Amino acid sequence: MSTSSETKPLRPAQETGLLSWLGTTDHKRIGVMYFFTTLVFFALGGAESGLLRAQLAQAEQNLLTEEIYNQVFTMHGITMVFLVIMPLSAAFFNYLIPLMIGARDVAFPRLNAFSYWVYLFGGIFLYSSFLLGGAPNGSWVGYAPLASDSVSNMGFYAIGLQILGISSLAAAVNFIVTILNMRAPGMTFMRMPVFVWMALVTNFLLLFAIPVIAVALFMLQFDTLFGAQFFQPGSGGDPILYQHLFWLFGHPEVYIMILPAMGIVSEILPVASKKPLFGYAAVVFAGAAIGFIGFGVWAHHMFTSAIGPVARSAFALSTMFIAVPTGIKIFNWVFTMWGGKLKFTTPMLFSIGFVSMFTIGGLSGVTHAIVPHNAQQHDTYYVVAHFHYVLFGGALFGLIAGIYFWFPKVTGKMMSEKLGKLHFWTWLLGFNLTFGPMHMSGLLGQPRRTAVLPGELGSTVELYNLLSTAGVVVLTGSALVFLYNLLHSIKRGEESGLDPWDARTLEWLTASPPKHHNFDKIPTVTHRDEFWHRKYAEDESGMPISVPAGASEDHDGEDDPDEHIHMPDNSLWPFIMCIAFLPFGYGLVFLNPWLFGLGVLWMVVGYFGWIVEPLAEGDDDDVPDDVHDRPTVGATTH
Amino acid sequence: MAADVQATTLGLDHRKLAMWTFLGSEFLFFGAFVSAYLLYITTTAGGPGVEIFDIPFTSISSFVLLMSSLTMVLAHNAHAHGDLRRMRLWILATAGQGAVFLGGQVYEFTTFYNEGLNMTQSPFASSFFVLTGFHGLHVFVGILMLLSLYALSLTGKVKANQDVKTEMIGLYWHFVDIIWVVIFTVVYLIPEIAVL
Amino acid sequence: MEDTEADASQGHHPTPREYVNIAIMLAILTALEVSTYFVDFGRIAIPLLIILMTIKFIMVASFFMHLKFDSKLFGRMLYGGLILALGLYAVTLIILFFERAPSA
Amino acid sequence: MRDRTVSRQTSPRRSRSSVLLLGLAVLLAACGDAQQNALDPAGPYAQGPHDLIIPVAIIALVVFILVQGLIIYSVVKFRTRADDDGSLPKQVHGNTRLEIVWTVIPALILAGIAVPTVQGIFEQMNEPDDEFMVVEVIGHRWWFEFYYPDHDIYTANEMIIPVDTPVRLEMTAADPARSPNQGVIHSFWIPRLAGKQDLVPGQTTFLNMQADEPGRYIGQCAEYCGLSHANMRARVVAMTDGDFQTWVDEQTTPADVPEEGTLEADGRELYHDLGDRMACASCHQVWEDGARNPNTGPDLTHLMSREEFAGAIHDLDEENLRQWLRDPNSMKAMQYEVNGLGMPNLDLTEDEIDALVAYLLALG
Ligand code: HEA
Ligand code: HEA
Ligand code: HEC
Ligand code: CUA
Ligand SMILES: [Cu+2]
Repeated sequence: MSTSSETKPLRPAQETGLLSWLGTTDHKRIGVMYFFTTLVFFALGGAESGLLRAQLAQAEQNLLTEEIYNQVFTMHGITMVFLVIMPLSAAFFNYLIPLMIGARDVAFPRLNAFSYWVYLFGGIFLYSSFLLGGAPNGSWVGYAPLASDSVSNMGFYAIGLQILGISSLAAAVNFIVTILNMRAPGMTFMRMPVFVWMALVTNFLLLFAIPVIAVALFMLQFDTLFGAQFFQPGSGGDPILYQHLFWLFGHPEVYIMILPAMGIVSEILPVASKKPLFGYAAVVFAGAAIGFIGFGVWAHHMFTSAIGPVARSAFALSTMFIAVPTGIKIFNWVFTMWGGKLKFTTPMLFSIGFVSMFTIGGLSGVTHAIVPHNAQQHDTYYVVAHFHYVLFGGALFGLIAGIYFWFPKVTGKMMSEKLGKLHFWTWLLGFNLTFGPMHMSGLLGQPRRTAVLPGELGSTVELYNLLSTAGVVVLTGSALVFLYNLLHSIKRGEESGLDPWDARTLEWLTASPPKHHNFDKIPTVTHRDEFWHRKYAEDESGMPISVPAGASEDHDGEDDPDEHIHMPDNSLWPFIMCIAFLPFGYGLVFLNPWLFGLGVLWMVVGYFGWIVEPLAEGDDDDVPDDVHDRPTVGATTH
Repeated sequence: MAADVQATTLGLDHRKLAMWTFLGSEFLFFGAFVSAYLLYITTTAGGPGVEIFDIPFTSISSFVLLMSSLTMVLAHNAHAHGDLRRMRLWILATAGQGAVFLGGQVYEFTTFYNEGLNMTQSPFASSFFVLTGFHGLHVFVGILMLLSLYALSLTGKVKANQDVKTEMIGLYWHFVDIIWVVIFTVVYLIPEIAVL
Repeated sequence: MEDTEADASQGHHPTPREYVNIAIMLAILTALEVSTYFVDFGRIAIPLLIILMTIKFIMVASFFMHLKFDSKLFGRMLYGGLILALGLYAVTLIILFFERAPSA
Repeated sequence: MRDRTVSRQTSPRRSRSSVLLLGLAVLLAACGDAQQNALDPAGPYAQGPHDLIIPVAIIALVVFILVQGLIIYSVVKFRTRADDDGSLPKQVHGNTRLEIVWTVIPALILAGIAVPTVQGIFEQMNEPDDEFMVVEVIGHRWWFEFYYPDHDIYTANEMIIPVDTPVRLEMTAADPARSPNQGVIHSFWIPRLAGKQDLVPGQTTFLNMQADEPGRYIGQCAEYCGLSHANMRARVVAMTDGDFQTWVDEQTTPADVPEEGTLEADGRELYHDLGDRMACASCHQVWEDGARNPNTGPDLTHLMSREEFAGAIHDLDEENLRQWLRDPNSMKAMQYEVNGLGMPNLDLTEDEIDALVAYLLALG
């Protein structure tokens, strides 16, 4: 921290304690906050899924009424998608992007804090609905006109997701600028780690997809709360418009959830195979292609809706086509392992699990695109099986692999490998036990989003459902193992040293945990997998040779090495401003102009506090007066 | 920003890059509203339709908004030359024109309302009001930003060499103007002609 | 991937006079647009309006927003978003208008 | 616990090919009835998609085995062995030829799948080639109504069709009081006869169906439609032509008016007038003469010709009917009091219920 000791009251300078967290602008701390918040929401979402499974364990059960069940499955979906997988990816983006590209922070540190607080308050807002008259109950897709029905509680959904959308949009802009504009000297695009590439693609997807759902939700909100007629068939409104808008967002959204995990796996597999990623360029381009094509397949969620045969055909084709770039990635990952020397560390196990389980989900995805038969599969547990295989077996496996992999980076300690392996195997077993049988129960006719498993279906699918429910028990136990391992290792884990995995990318170049300013000297990059190349060189035939230590070519990060490294100060304004989202949201949901006004006013005050406060004390916001306010030079000339 | 002192990779200012990035996504936002409007253009549920528009009136307010882009760019130009005094003048002029435009919109909305077009009337009405309303909200936010820029330059928080700040707000302002160029044609003129 | 392209072109900004000229042209174009309401242009009215709109759009973006003089990346961001939006919503509208479930 | 015993009429039959192909060992445990089973088609409109998915499933299975095989092979072959010397393996960066192979081959496979898929889409959606019958389907929260335009018949929950005849369903959604303004999307799905198709308020969608054998085919609403979506089931009963004609004749005769002085006649009275409570007739119709007009609730003219009621979740018998009139919400979550949907609790006395049930039971 660069600042002098005298600080203004609203500017916490402590490095520990609550205030230091509320006011932090350090991308690493923000990443850590994201991470722990998603854990809490994951426990909530998991508990909800436990309730669902308990109700469906046997036919004709009445543990939950229809009313409760509908709220629970809706909140389960919303929680897992918007409060767990997306922000968990954001946790990785936050922590890793600056480190991986050799930067000291993200482009807009306070905006970054803002994103986190919006997310937190958005999540609190959504969950408070349970106490305020009932949680949303119109499913995570919120189809109109059901969702605009007065008894649907979907006001919370419409407003809550918009709040979360603000968080994602701000983060997307921030990360895009960071990646494009803050790479260390020499870090060209084709030298960027794949994770950073996938982060870039993901954030572009967010950038372009979030506005679409924002509009869908605005319309829904106006219909629900203010009597507008967007989706009201009585006056000629078209419910199908909502479906298009939702899925225009919704499909890119599923790639938003999977691409970060793909990036993570692309980092771990090479490290644990002791080989570079097979086909780096292909993997990168395939990722970009997935992102791009991902915008053109949305109507495959509407194959049984009111769209005609030409549209159905066109979207069937585009949907199938997306299997090609995905396949490229799968095969490149497998061939990364091929010919390597694999070390089955926990992150590696989860990465292999990812490749294997995701393939299953992907293949069932392709069978969905067989439109005539989609009419049988749609809205059955077969679809539920598909998306849990890609989301849980894919995204979540990948993200967990990342947790194990970068835990030593964040804490300087190792997580227990023994418990990690126990976690992996029980997780794999529990996962397949839970979701494998759903393929069958779905094809045998069990529809999703049904509060009661009808007795007449019971005899054919009851066993499968029982197995699924048993799977959750295994998963819960497994999650507890993980949680114990995590918390225990934070306190008592073995020292990890600087480079526990023999890693390849820049983040391992610096201390673990990294200092506030990440790098004492900004590294100069000369290779893809820069860190590895500082340890080894390759001879002509591709055989590696060790390089003597200390042969680094870093340039001086600062013109004057004695000067303090210039880092932004803490700021409470993002936090203060974001509290306003609570009165703002309640004001809208309950149509209370006072609350709403309070929220807006609060936000404006927060906004002014924010812009008036300089980024760092004494720094007066910008460069000294005599320098023209433009970036002076490109990085290469540095 | 942390990296202002550090050179940037592309040699571009973070804030400008961020603004452009954001503006790119705004098309997706307005595009969805415009699509809904086009879909519902004849879905009036027996209420008033596009014939209710008062083209001469809207032309004038559109013209005002268009010209505010000129004053905006002049404000930036003044700032770029370090002339804060003139910059403030042009900023006020821009905000003023924005306010005129908003006033026109308020007037328009009330007239339409009195003539029987309200948001709960029909999908057409909903999509018209929400589309133009959201544009109005953007103008409003723009005015707020202009005013805060004005205030900050008075208190010395915005300095003569910091014309990126004016430029950024300017980008946003021009963008909102561009969107209105599209709305004016697609929402007002073309339907009106097609109906007449 | 021209990674480290520093934009040399920064700084060639038009003068206030040029800005005013552009504004005058914009005003003329607008007048032409509005005239379609008063004068019957027949079949060409709508294509004409779309062309005028596009010209105005590009003029504001290129000159007032300095796209013409600034980094190409900015233009790509803007027009990339625009093209994506046009494409997606065009398809959506085509489906909504013409590709309903059969006959209806 | 609700009581929902449903008679099962179709024979347990399962399509062995699909079972094998979807190949999970657990599968074998599932040898039960195959009533709502997409793997057991009972008519051409279910058979087509089924015949399409089988080869695709085979391809998927092959890809699955290939990928998992490669993974397992790599894991076993390239694991670091105990006697490893710690040296690094050869640093291979990629292989263009391989990249081309795994781009082109999947693309070709998918192109191969795409052709029959597109054909299938049009087959599924076009009008049937043969002469067909039309039934209109209206989705209400939370029951299906069927209208036979050729015969002017209204019925609910159970759709009766003749075998071997294509039926084209013209579907929409509306409720309550048929105001399309308040309808929500439903989806009509009888897996053994056809895939599902959504019912959208304010629009018409179509679905072809045909049963090869007489039987009772079960299905349900497959688009989440709120509170009682789970309790919105449907039946299609396929009959021989003769039986179907008998059914039509029965349905097109007006309901009998019970003789004066009987309990049934009292029931009829109450049906039309419940004092200051809403009369049954304000929501239901029992057609005695004149025009047949649909109403908010299911048509009750020939109520007892159906086997199940209340969204086909309960057997239609005296006991259930009594409970239904006593407290409909206890048999099916509807919450009329909150949202005006479904059937209200009319605070009927036991005497009133006796009379009403007698009347209903007489509606043969
Ligand atoms: C992480 C999220 C994620 C991912 C990555 C995917 C990936 C895919 N999804 Fe999935 N999907 C969801 C999340 C996801 N999906 C969710 C949440 C839903 C339900 C939403 C709801 O209704 O609530 C859904 C629903 C859904 C549907 C609608 C089903 C229905 O409701 O009727 C369809 C239909 O086409 C579909 C298709 C696909 C396809 C083709 C892919 C492809 O990208 C998969 C590609 C991968 C592979 C194919 C495997 C690897 C490839 C090879 C080994 C090459 C060789 C392969 C071949 C030659 C086939 N998905
Ligand atoms: C990433 C997304 C994700 C994940 C991880 C999951 C995880 C799980 N889901 Fe999920 N699910 C969805 C996304 C996800 N789901 C979506 C989008 C829907 C659609 C909703 C809709 O239709 O609208 C859905 C719907 C859905 C249904 C269908 C409901 C219906 O249609 O009626 C079911 C039913 O079984 C189900 C079950 C489960 C189960 C058992 C898990 C389990 O795997 C969960 C395992 C987790 C735990 C058991 C938690 C363990 C943790 C603890 C016990 C405490 C430890 C504490 C800390 C870590 C702090 N889900
Ligand atoms: C406010 C409207 C309303 C009134 C009044 C009403 N009902 Fe109903 N009734 C319904 C609705 C709606 C259903 C369908 C409920 C469902 O299955 O979801 C229904 C269902 C039924 C059914 C089952 C029909 C079937 O085939 O599923 C019977 C029988 C019935 N009502 C009888 C009566 C009788 C007898 C009365 C008077 C005492 C009565 N109803 C009053 C609305 C009403
Ligand atoms: Cu009707 Cu679900
Ligand atoms: Cu999708």
